Amino acid sequence: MARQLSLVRSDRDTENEPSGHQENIVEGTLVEAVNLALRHEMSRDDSVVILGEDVGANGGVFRATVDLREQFGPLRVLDTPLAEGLIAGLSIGMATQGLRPVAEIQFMGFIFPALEQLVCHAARMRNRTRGRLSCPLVVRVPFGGGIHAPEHHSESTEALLAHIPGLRVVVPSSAVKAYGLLLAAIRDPDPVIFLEPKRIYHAEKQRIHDNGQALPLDTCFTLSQGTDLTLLSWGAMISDCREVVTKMAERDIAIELIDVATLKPLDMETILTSVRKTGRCVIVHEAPRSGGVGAEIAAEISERALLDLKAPVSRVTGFDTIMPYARSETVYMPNTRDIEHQIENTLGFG
Amino acid sequence: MARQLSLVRSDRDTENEPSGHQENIVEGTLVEAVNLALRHEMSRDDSVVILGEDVGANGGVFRATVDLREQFGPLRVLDTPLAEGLIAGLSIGMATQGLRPVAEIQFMGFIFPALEQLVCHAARMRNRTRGRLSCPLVVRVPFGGGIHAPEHHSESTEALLAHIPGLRVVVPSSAVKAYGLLLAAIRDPDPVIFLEPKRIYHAEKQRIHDNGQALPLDTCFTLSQGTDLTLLSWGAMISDCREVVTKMAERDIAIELIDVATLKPLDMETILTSVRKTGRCVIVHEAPRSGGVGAEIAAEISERALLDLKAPVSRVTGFDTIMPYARSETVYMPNTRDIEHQIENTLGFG
Amino acid sequence: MRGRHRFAIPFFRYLDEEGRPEDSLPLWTRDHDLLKAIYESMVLTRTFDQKAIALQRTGQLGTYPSTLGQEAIGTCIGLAMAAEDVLVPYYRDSAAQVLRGMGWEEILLYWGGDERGGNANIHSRDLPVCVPVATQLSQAAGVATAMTIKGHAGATVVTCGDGATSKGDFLEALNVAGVWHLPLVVVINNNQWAISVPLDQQTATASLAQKAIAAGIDGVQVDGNDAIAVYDALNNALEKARHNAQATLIEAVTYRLSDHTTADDASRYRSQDEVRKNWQHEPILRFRNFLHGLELWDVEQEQALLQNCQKTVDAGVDKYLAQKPEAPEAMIDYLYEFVPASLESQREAIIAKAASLNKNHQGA
Amino acid sequence: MRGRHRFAIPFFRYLDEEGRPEDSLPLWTRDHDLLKAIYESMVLTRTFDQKAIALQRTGQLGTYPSTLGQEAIGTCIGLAMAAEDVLVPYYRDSAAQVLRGMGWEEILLYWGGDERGGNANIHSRDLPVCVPVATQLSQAAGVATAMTIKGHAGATVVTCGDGATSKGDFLEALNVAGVWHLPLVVVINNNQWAISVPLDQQTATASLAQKAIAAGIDGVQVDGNDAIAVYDALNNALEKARHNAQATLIEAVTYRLSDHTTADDASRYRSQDEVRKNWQHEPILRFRNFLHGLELWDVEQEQALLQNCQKTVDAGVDKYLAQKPEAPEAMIDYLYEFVPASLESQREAIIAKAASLNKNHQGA
Ligand SMILES: Cc1ncc(C[n+]2csc(CCOP(=O)(O)OP(=O)(O)O)c2C)c(N)n1
Ligand SMILES: Cc1ncc(C[n+]2csc(CCOP(=O)(O)OP(=O)(O)O)c2C)c(N)n1
Ligand SMILES: [Mg+2]
Ligand SMILES: [Mg+2]
Repeated sequence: MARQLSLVRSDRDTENEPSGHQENIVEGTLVEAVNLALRHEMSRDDSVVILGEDVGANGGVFRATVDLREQFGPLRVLDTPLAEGLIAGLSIGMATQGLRPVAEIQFMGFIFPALEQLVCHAARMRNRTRGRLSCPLVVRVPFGGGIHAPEHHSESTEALLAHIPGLRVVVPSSAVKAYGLLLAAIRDPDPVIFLEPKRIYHAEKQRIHDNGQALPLDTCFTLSQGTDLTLLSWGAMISDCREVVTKMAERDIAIELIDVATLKPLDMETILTSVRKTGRCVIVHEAPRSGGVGAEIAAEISERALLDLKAPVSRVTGFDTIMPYARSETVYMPNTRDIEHQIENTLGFG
Repeated sequence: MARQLSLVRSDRDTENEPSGHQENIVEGTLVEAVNLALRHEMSRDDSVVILGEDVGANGGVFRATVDLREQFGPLRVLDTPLAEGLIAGLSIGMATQGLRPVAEIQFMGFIFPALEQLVCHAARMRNRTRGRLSCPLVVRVPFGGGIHAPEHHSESTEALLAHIPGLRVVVPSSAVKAYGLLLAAIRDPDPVIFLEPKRIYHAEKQRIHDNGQALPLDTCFTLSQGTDLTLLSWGAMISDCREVVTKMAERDIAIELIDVATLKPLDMETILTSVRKTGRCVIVHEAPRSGGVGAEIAAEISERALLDLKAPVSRVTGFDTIMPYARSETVYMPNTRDIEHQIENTLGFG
Repeated sequence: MRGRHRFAIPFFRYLDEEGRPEDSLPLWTRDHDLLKAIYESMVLTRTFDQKAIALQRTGQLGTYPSTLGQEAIGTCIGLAMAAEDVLVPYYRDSAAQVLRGMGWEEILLYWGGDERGGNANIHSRDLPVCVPVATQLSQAAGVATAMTIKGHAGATVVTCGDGATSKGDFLEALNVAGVWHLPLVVVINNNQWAISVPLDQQTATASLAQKAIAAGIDGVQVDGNDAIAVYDALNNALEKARHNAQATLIEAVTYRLSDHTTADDASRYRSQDEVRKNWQHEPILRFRNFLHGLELWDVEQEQALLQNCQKTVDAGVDKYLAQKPEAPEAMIDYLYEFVPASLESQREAIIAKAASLNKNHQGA
Repeated sequence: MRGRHRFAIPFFRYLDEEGRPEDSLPLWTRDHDLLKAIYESMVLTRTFDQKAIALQRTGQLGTYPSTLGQEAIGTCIGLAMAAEDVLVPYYRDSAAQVLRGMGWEEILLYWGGDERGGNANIHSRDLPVCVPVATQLSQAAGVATAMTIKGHAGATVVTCGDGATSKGDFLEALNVAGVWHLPLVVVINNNQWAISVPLDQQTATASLAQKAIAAGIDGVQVDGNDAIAVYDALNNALEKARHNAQATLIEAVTYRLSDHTTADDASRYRSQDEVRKNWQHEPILRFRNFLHGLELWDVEQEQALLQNCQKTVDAGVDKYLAQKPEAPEAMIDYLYEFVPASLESQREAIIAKAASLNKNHQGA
């Protein structure tokens, strides 16, 4: 690697760009939105650097980083040796020196070697140095099941990360969200784990305004208003939830669908406001039930809004077992019928 | 390492020993109970092998394995090179070949390099081979704060492990429990993470019957009966809870104190039976609040016993921040006043 | 005071590209049945590989990692190992797994998304395929440690790719094998690529075998497309493991003629030219030429072999396709030895859900 | 065809045990001020070390890892590095940290259980002390990568112990430094022990420097008790890093004359005899003899130095002990750049709890 690139630091403090900039409207899928956001931010900010396995010539095994090396050169898009712990450690080292590394972990099942670095260092550098150094890094991780992938390629272990103080855990649920939230994640001054729901990587094209406008972190998005029940989810399951909401609407059941979006720290205020209104809540996630992020949300609702509850907060989740191989994964994965069924139960309670 | 030991496999299927065996009664602390249990099981079963950093000549940095190498020789007590991932991988390899490795991870803050092996392999070997191979291993991990140790030496991240299907997570709360539960953990045919509350390693001597009687796993222990409130905890916090229960008893408040003991899988039946009776529940743990094991318990109670609740299930926990260094750890750690205070709130609710 | 620690890593090749011996051959090559077995297994492996890819392309198999061009490695491992040895494979070792007792249908089950693929060979303690790169290495060290502790006579063989040598587990395992004198043989399938990352972006070393120096164990590099060199290195390493309790790292230099897996498209990142060139070094033709040279092989034998291989593979495929789905509750039943009380209700929910999915499916 | 890859790892020592040059000295040793600075810093480091242990024994400091006998390493690192270089230290590098701008009181704060110990040297981008063994290595590779990307002229120096070389991160970092030609210098403090585990139970290698061969980078072993050899190796490695973008692994062979930390009792696992013997090789006396030989040092200078060191250390201790406790909400305030809304109430709870603990404490 020759020494050639001089870092021109652009003004990152302005969260969004000055008006008057050029805006492209792109019809794109979620994975294309990721690529657009990366491209946008790399153009805007020289300190943004991509690293990971196969992110270069191959453009990522899901093509999220496609053509970025061509555009920004080999010093901004680094194919690392095969070692996730190294990828995380490199990112931390780079981040402490003023870069904004965006690392890719190829699949969530392979994030474990990176955990020591993420938990013991990325999450702690600011605190440990009382603000002298920080770790403004992003770790992008495709996650979740439903694509009939081999063993270890379908996991949803967001709860492990969401338990760690000092991390942010963000999950987009659509192409537009992916674009805006990834920009926000890169600009965030602290470490962000950005979990990409690969089941919907190619699901649907959306009109993406490629204008550098970030979406807010630490905030839930209310996707539909309703008074009968609050439905909470994130990532790919949002699609299934939408389907159910539509179906229920036909039966005159008004569901407030909330995309939690940031799992750490949790925006409990939005959630509580909704549940206080509806009195009923169902939480949906792919991850195993026990100790999933749903548990934290349910516990908080039950503690802080008990008297508003007309029915128990319940969870539609994966089973407490190992993600099965492809042939059985549909049994494992929560589906629209599971969600509908639980909503009916909750509505019928008491 | 010379090849010398021939493995005599003893009958492990009998959970406990035939009567008529010798029983020593030992006054011992929790860490001494760990040592006793290891010694007992190593005498009984040649396939039990200890490995870890400094477990040999040094007898462990907390002296849990003291004198075991002298008694059982260097092939049964292995000082490993410094690599927690290796320790876990070695244990898995050994376990698949019919040994019963008992590994030590020196502090819970250093368990992260072992997670890939534990989550992706130890927890899955039986399932992946449909029972052909299994991983009857134990990973002993001192955990928790309150001993004024340096950075990374005071963590409580049991929630990360308790989310993983295929693992058992067991936490003793006293010397007697440590002896019986460790025997059970070693005899268990599946991987067990055995978390030792180091704050009470030397707290109190108990009469330990060194008779090879294991205590049951997957079961809560009810430490005191009561009708006013259910207090749930595990590990070192049980001592603080006991103190509070005694104090409350003087005020004629009858608290049912339950030592959860096995965090994965959870014995919700015992917990629900108690909460259905008392209608009130407080959960205590040192780990950060968000996504701690308390969340799962609270969520389950609220879902399955909502109508029995007279007050919200609440949690007394560590804050959602990084375990502070020694000077501030007492502020971080839940204490008897915090517990008392929350019990009073819960009793006064509504 | 100045000093110098000196190290060397030998390289071996016995057959040149045309399959002509370019050195005096090891004694064991006088066993002509063994030579033929090596050849037959390589051809069978390739026959299977082509079939597996076809199954994947037609939606009858999941993502599958081809062994094209790397047949010498799995074959020689499978033939060199003894029954009491233990194999700790990665995902390009089906040749070795089958030689040690698995059926091709079980290889297919695994890549077809069925856990029963890991249950095969029920009497062995071989480990199943390992997907998380390099994690198998420390497990293999554990297997070898168990052998040492038990005073067992066997050796442990573990495999990995070139990319895997960058992951810490690799060095950790080698290092403990050195300190503990473990009966361990580590075989690197250096196929030059880790998905899209070429070897020179993976490491700056002149060889992968030299990584043994960091662990104080022996390292040896062989032409991985020369089955004689591969088998010989394994043989020697197994001897050393069994009798001297010494570990060896073997780097077998070969080339991945296929995509990384069926989910990959290698044309995105490497030239067809490079692939074409490497077809000239592939192990099967070279070995056939060698057998021809020894007059051990002729066209009829070749045709008979190809037919046999096709039959064997077809039989495996038939068994695979005929396999009834596993009961859905298996996903709970094998989690622990006994189903914990707390999972009983989930187990029932799984059965019910599977039944309703089936009904829906049949309805649709 | 047979071949051989050959490798060599050099070893250097300039001063014999009596401090007599046994080889022609590097040119830079003509800088007598530098020689004296090396000596003075080593003595100051030892003075501090004794004081820190005394503070721990009297309950005024937490667990503390002594640098006794290993003073040459931290000292030479601190003196050889330039301001624009970045240091990524482990927990036995206080000498280097102080030479690069930290106060002794900040070293004490860290080991006294106060996070402000990591805030010192506010204008540098040196990393704070790293406790999880070997994790600093890949971070240092990241720092060096940042230098490369930015076209920055500096080098990165990272340190670790002998035990750390067994942990995968160590090889991962070395390996990437080789592939990416990173301006990185890795220094191993080989003090022969990792808590109770002696070097020969840690690895079977003849040296630790040879682990560089597994990464295709240069490795060099030096007598770590000979400050001339240590400084020279650093100097050369820093040059190479800055000008050729090449990484070097330096193994400094020394001995941990103390317990592992104040929480350890080394008499449980090693003989007093071994320790006694190693006192004969320790770096300070040897270097004083060397300076005596050059007639650069006399008894008065020694006495003045000791007094100065004592004063410096006492001043640091005074500042440390005078430091007011940090506000308790700092544990929330530095978690993220801004306190998330969801943590506001916990922040208030922390303030309230600390106040009530204080009251109780004062009441008691
Ligand atoms: C820990 C981990 N990270 C990433 C992956 C995804 N992955 C699967 S194979 C592979 C490349 C492996 O290359 P190599 O070791 O050379 O083996 P080959 O496939 O070439 O035989 C990668 C990155 C994985 N399986 N495990
Ligand atoms: C990952 C990790 N595992 C275990 C420990 C506990 N521990 C602290 S220092 C140490 C030994 C380190 O030995 P070495 O690398 O030789 O450095 P030294 O202390 O001798 O300078 C251990 C095991 C740790 N800090 N980090
Ligand atoms: Mg490869
Ligand atoms: Mg050491």
